[in-house]
Amino acid sequence: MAIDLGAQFAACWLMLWGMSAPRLHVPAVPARPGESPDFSYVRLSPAGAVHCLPIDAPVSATVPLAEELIRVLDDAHHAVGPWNPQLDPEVLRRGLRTMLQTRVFDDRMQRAQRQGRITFYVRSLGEEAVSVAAAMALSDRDMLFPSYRNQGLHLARGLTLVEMMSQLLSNTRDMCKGRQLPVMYHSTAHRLFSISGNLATQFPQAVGWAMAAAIKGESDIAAAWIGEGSTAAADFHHALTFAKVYKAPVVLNVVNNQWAISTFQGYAGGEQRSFAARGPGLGLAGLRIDGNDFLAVYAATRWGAERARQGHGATLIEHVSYRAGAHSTSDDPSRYRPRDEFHDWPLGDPIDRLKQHLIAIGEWDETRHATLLAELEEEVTAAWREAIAAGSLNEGPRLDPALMFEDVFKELPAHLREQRDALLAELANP
Amino acid sequence: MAIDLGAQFAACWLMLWGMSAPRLHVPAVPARPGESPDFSYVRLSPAGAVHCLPIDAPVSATVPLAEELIRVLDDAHHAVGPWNPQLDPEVLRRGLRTMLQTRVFDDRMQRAQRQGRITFYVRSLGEEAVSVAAAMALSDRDMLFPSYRNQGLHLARGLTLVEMMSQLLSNTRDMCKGRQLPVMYHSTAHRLFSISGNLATQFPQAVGWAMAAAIKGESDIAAAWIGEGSTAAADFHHALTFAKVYKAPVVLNVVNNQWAISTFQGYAGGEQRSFAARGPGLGLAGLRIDGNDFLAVYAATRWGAERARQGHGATLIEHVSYRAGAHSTSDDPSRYRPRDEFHDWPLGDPIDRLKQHLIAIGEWDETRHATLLAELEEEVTAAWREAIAAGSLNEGPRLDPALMFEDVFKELPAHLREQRDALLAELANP
Amino acid sequence: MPSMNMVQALNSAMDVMLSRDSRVVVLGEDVGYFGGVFRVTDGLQKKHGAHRVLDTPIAEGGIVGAAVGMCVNGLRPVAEIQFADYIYPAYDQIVSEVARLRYRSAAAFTAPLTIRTPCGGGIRGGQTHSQSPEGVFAHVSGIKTVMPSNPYDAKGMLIAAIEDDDPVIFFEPKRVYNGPFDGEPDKPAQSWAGHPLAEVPEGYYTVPLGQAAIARSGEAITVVTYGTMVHVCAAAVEALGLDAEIVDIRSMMPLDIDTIAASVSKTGRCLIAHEATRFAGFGAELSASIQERCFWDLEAPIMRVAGWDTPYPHAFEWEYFPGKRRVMNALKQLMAEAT
Amino acid sequence: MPSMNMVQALNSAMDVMLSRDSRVVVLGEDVGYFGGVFRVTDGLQKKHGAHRVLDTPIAEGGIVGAAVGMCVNGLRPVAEIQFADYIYPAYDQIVSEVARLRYRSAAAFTAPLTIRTPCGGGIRGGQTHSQSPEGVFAHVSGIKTVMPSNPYDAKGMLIAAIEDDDPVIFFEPKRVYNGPFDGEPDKPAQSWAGHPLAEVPEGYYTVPLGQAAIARSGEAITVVTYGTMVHVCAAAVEALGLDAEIVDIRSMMPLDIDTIAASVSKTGRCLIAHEATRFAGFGAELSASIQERCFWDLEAPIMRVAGWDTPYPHAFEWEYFPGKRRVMNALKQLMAEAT
Ligand SMILES: Cc1ncc(C[n+]2csc(CCOP(=O)(O)OP(=O)(O)O)c2C)c(N)n1
Ligand SMILES: Cc1ncc(C[n+]2csc(CCOP(=O)(O)OP(=O)(O)O)c2C)c(N)n1
Ligand SMILES: [Mg+2]
Ligand SMILES: [Mg+2]
Repeated sequence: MAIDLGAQFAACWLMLWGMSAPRLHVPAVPARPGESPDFSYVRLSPAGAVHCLPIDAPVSATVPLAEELIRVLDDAHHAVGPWNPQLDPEVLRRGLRTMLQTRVFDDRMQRAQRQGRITFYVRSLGEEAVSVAAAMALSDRDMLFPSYRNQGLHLARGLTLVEMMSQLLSNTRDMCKGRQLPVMYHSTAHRLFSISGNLATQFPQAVGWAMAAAIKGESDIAAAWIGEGSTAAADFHHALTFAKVYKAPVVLNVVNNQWAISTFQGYAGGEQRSFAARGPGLGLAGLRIDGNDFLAVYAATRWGAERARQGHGATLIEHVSYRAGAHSTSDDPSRYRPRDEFHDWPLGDPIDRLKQHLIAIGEWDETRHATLLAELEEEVTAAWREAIAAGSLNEGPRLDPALMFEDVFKELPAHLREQRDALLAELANP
Repeated sequence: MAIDLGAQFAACWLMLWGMSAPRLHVPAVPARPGESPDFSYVRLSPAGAVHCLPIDAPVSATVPLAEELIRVLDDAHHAVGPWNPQLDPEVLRRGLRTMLQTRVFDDRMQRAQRQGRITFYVRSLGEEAVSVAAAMALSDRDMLFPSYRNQGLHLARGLTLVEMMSQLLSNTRDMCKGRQLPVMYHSTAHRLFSISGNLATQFPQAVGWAMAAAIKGESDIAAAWIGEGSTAAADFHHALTFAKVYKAPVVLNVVNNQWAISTFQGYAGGEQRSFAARGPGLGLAGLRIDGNDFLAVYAATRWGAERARQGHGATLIEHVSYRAGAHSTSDDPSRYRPRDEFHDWPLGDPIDRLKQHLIAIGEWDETRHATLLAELEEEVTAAWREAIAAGSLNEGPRLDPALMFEDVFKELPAHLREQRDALLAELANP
Repeated sequence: MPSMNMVQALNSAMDVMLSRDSRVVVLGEDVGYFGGVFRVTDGLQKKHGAHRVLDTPIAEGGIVGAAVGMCVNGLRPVAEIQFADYIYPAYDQIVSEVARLRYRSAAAFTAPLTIRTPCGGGIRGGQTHSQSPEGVFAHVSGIKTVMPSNPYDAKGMLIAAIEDDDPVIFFEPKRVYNGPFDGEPDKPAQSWAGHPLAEVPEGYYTVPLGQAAIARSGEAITVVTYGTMVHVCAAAVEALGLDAEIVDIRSMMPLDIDTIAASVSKTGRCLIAHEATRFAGFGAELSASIQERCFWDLEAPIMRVAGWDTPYPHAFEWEYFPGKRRVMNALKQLMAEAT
Repeated sequence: MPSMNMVQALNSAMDVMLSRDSRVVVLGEDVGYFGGVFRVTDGLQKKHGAHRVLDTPIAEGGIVGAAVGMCVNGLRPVAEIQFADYIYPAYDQIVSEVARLRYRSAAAFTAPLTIRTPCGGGIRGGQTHSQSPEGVFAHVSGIKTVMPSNPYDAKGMLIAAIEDDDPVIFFEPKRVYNGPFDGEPDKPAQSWAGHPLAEVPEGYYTVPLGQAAIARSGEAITVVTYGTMVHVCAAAVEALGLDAEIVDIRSMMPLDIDTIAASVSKTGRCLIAHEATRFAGFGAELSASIQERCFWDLEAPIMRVAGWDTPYPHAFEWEYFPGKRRVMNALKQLMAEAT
């Protein structure tokens, strides 16, 4: 459905401008609340249909790969075609576990927010493969620059639930010392960069990190993630340009989950054009992949990582996925899209697809799945108990407010010492 | 020649980082001072070889047009192939005249700068076709957003030499009232937007202008120009994104004159990749054309303009050209590139090529050319005499310094009235 | 007269102008179909059409750049930046283009653009949803910078901004969108209902830019402030039972220094209060200008209460925010200064 | 000791640091093969290699964004912005990232980055090659903002900035690159040769950031200034034969308010001078802070001499520039104020 309400003011307009009706193109949005979901706009390729290229293929050869859709898991839950990464079942089970852990964690934190225990939360529902498979395909020494919807990276890298929950609670164990909104994790030990509230800023930073690795002659690479809406930002362009010019060893990921808050991906330029095509447009390899297919994400990430590591430059990967939940706990998507669209999403649920694949190859069953789920729920409950014991904004122990003045600079300058003392005096005599 | 001086510090580096040698890719620069010019990197197509498409062709169909090089004039000076705009000789002679006028004007102003009569100047030597043919191919109602190297647009649109010189002189007839550096012209009457010293800012502005035309239902389009170096700027990306999303009626021109001050086009991402390819990458039509071929520039501009006017969206045109002179009067290119490279430039001199074409079709000769040149020189001399009579920064009448406080806001606010009065008092009692 | 909160008043201002003037367009992230993350543009696209109320890509620099081009083609865009914390990607277009266009072209081209953006803290938004960057705009020659503190001013000033032939950065203190805030977070949230400044005419009216308002008259001391802090300062003054005059400057540029200076000359004492960080913030200009004009009348040094010079920390919202207690302490200190 | 102008001194600082510390890299537009449009990086790429002295695309935001990533990977980038007038496209990366990284990550990640950029007028550069935007950086918590006024300080402060673990915006007053400037454009250009502050050690030394310098001692009045204006003010003071103390603040953040306030308390009078536009400029912070500390010692209002609140106009360079005459008039006026 194209929005065209222009007719309502055409008359007064004409008086002023004396011309024909408005002809500004307004990107179409396929379905609004009350309408039936319509995903006919999503260009699909059959699983296994897209060819693979050597990792040193010239950029121009990747043009078709940036248009088609690389998929490995077919409708019968088998892994097919040249992009099949041929993973060990043990690896697949680990992937399944981490994706499921992400979802259980997300659900629980969403509830904690509703209960007023944390101020804000962002789920990654339906997008778990994008993060978990990528983290597993990369080396642990590779540096990751996540967005706020990549908690699967953190869990896959081994950040503990308690660490993450403590950040969400801004409590006494918060790695950010209470300074960041929930979900803005980081970890030097796990090589996870600090998440910014400002969209896309991490993209050129990842490229700079990769340039430094190349300058130093180290073989580590960088990887970064942003949403499709954020590709409109200046920093997206800076990142691609610098990555191209210096052949920086970096994998740049665009998670096209179709929505940017209330704004459909057509408003970021996705109408009849893939986001991956911007890679070859600017001189990077481009891959458009099924982001809900654990195996496709793994394979594409591996391909981009090896290409980067061996000096053939950067790759832009578009992960076609769907934001199954609200944008954040501050959002209500039923205002701008049909309810339950996710059921009709043609690429399905990434967790379910990997689970069915494991079952299909005889490496998993419903009982084991139920046991795993119960175990993860227990784990999350236990972690929450531990985290909340370290306080929250409402109860329990609290961080020292004097911490507010630290880390503005390496050393506390005189004016901040004065301000800290003034605050302490104020708190002492309320 | 790739610059690789990294070896000099590899030893100390290794001590610190314990890894292999630096492997950052540094774009190759084909020839440096003292070396022979080498233009083998420029991908050429024979004149007439590239096919033409209907103006409503889908963006993806333009991918090859953004890679090949659209040319009309062949080595024997004949106009060939599907892009031949079939222009009347009268039109061609007008184009030749305006290009030559631009060059004579440029030469004279360059000398005026050397003599200290103006503070700064930027020539367009060797790039005259890019501006003059485009202005002629567009409608006079179309709005132009030039860079500082598009004086051919102004001359083709009919700005007088005296108006332009008065701007250069910051004199009492200066359209900018002394507020802008030389070359930052504008004209509402001729629909030429005010030139900015900040690179690329006019690109999204042109798109916004075009969006407004579409909103109003008017058929005018916008056109904008930037250098290839400026494509790295955020505003380039904003412009392309907005143009794509709203199918804005605009023609976006990148003048790839190979250099951005001392920086070779490879540092803007031009290595083995056209700038035009960014159009289809982002969802706009893309054309890569011979910018020194008046007929190719005319035809491509016409194509893009009609596509825009008829509602099929924006086109990105890369004009392959060569900056034959210094960046500006503040620059000395012999420090970073071989002297006289222009002689070897494979696409020649745009003025000479159009002249030879006119001669080849029997519509021009050397005598008429010499007469024209003499006439233009006289015209410039006369205009200079008139302009200088209106003053300059060093002699003759001067603008009232109180003008400095006007047009900051529409009305002079109290604090600026005070400051103006303070200045006038200071000037009255030195 | 209907009672409106600030969100409704701002919405009404745009609705009135979209109806009156076909040159007016509204654009920004999520402002169209959805009606804006704070609902300020709710219903406008439905009523005025998707060609006049535009959802945009997420590129603040692109929004402002395109809006400049729209101005050049005769429109009057009202651009929303979703949070003031996200205005920086547009800083170059604002400083180098919006602010300079009239000057550099000797008025041949102008940018009568309004940039609306919610600012300020107090909503647990953390460091990227709480900033008050008015100071880095007020310093730039060629743009007007304003911030209303109540629904009546919000609507009247927004209409004035849209009609203004100069570009205006229009800051909206989001903490008072739905009700005044006295700086005491533990008390129940107030609503605008019943507040005299929430009586907002339905139709067209303007509140001129560049004029300060005397939010409260008094003789003992002058409090110079704006935005949310107008309410916080009023609460502090009441709590102390002080005969203070509160000047709501409303507009940073042009600054109504005459009204401010007259008040300070009368009272002899001055407290400046804002949410923005203190160092080189707008309060510094207020202090410097007041001192230049009122030096011989001052009975005590001019003091500033402001945000601490740190980013806005999520966990310490109320230790950070210059709340009622902090303003009261400063007022007490200032009243105690010998003369 | 060799005599160096400011360009040579800055070049030497980078050369010393590139040699001493393999983490240091230099990047920017035209800084590599060409050596920079002001020649400040001349010869550095030839000596230290194209992997450590990088020519970049023309994207100031990209330069700073990439430099942040380099910091995170252990390097110490020195980024050049070709003119301060072109720093705005990088404003978001500077304000939202460079300034915030240490804070938001509780020091897990930091950005020990130096951003060098030539600023100020007096070279007929018009409005896009003459600006002094230090004020819009000084207001931002988390970055240091400095400006040397002579070759000795330039080298020592640049080395200190590169070694500093905090990000530093390093403004270079380009009018004094090649020689001091007394604010009288019609007199022949001066050179640094023979000037005591042009005696610059070849090797490593630092001038600490955050410390003001007493450029001239005196008792009658304090002139607080920085950059090119240090020289203009000195010339004005000499011309009037005034016993003035000139404080070259050198660093806006951290600000050495103790040195400044001690001087003003001693003299009782204060003139603030800078090239940047006056309204909400850094002079406002100086005035406000000085007034807060020295109120009871002040014998006259603090005055400001600054750039007019307009863009920098090409044709009126010397009517715009706060030159010797303007400073002299202000000094005379201030000395004439009754006590
Ligand atoms: C510079 C900037 N502008 C605007 C915002 C507000 N904002 C937060 S998330 C968001 C939508 C992002 O959508 P997308 O990039 O598609 O990521 P997704 O949420 O879908 O994962 C917006 C507009 C912001 N955080 N930063
Ligand atoms: C934002 C910004 N950054 C840097 C500059 C300085 N500068 C002026 S021209 C120029 C080179 C531009 O090269 P290109 O875009 O290729 O245009 P050309 O000069 O070749 O026509 C640079 C870096 C500027 N004017 N604006
Ligand atoms: Mg999205
Ligand atoms: Mg160029």
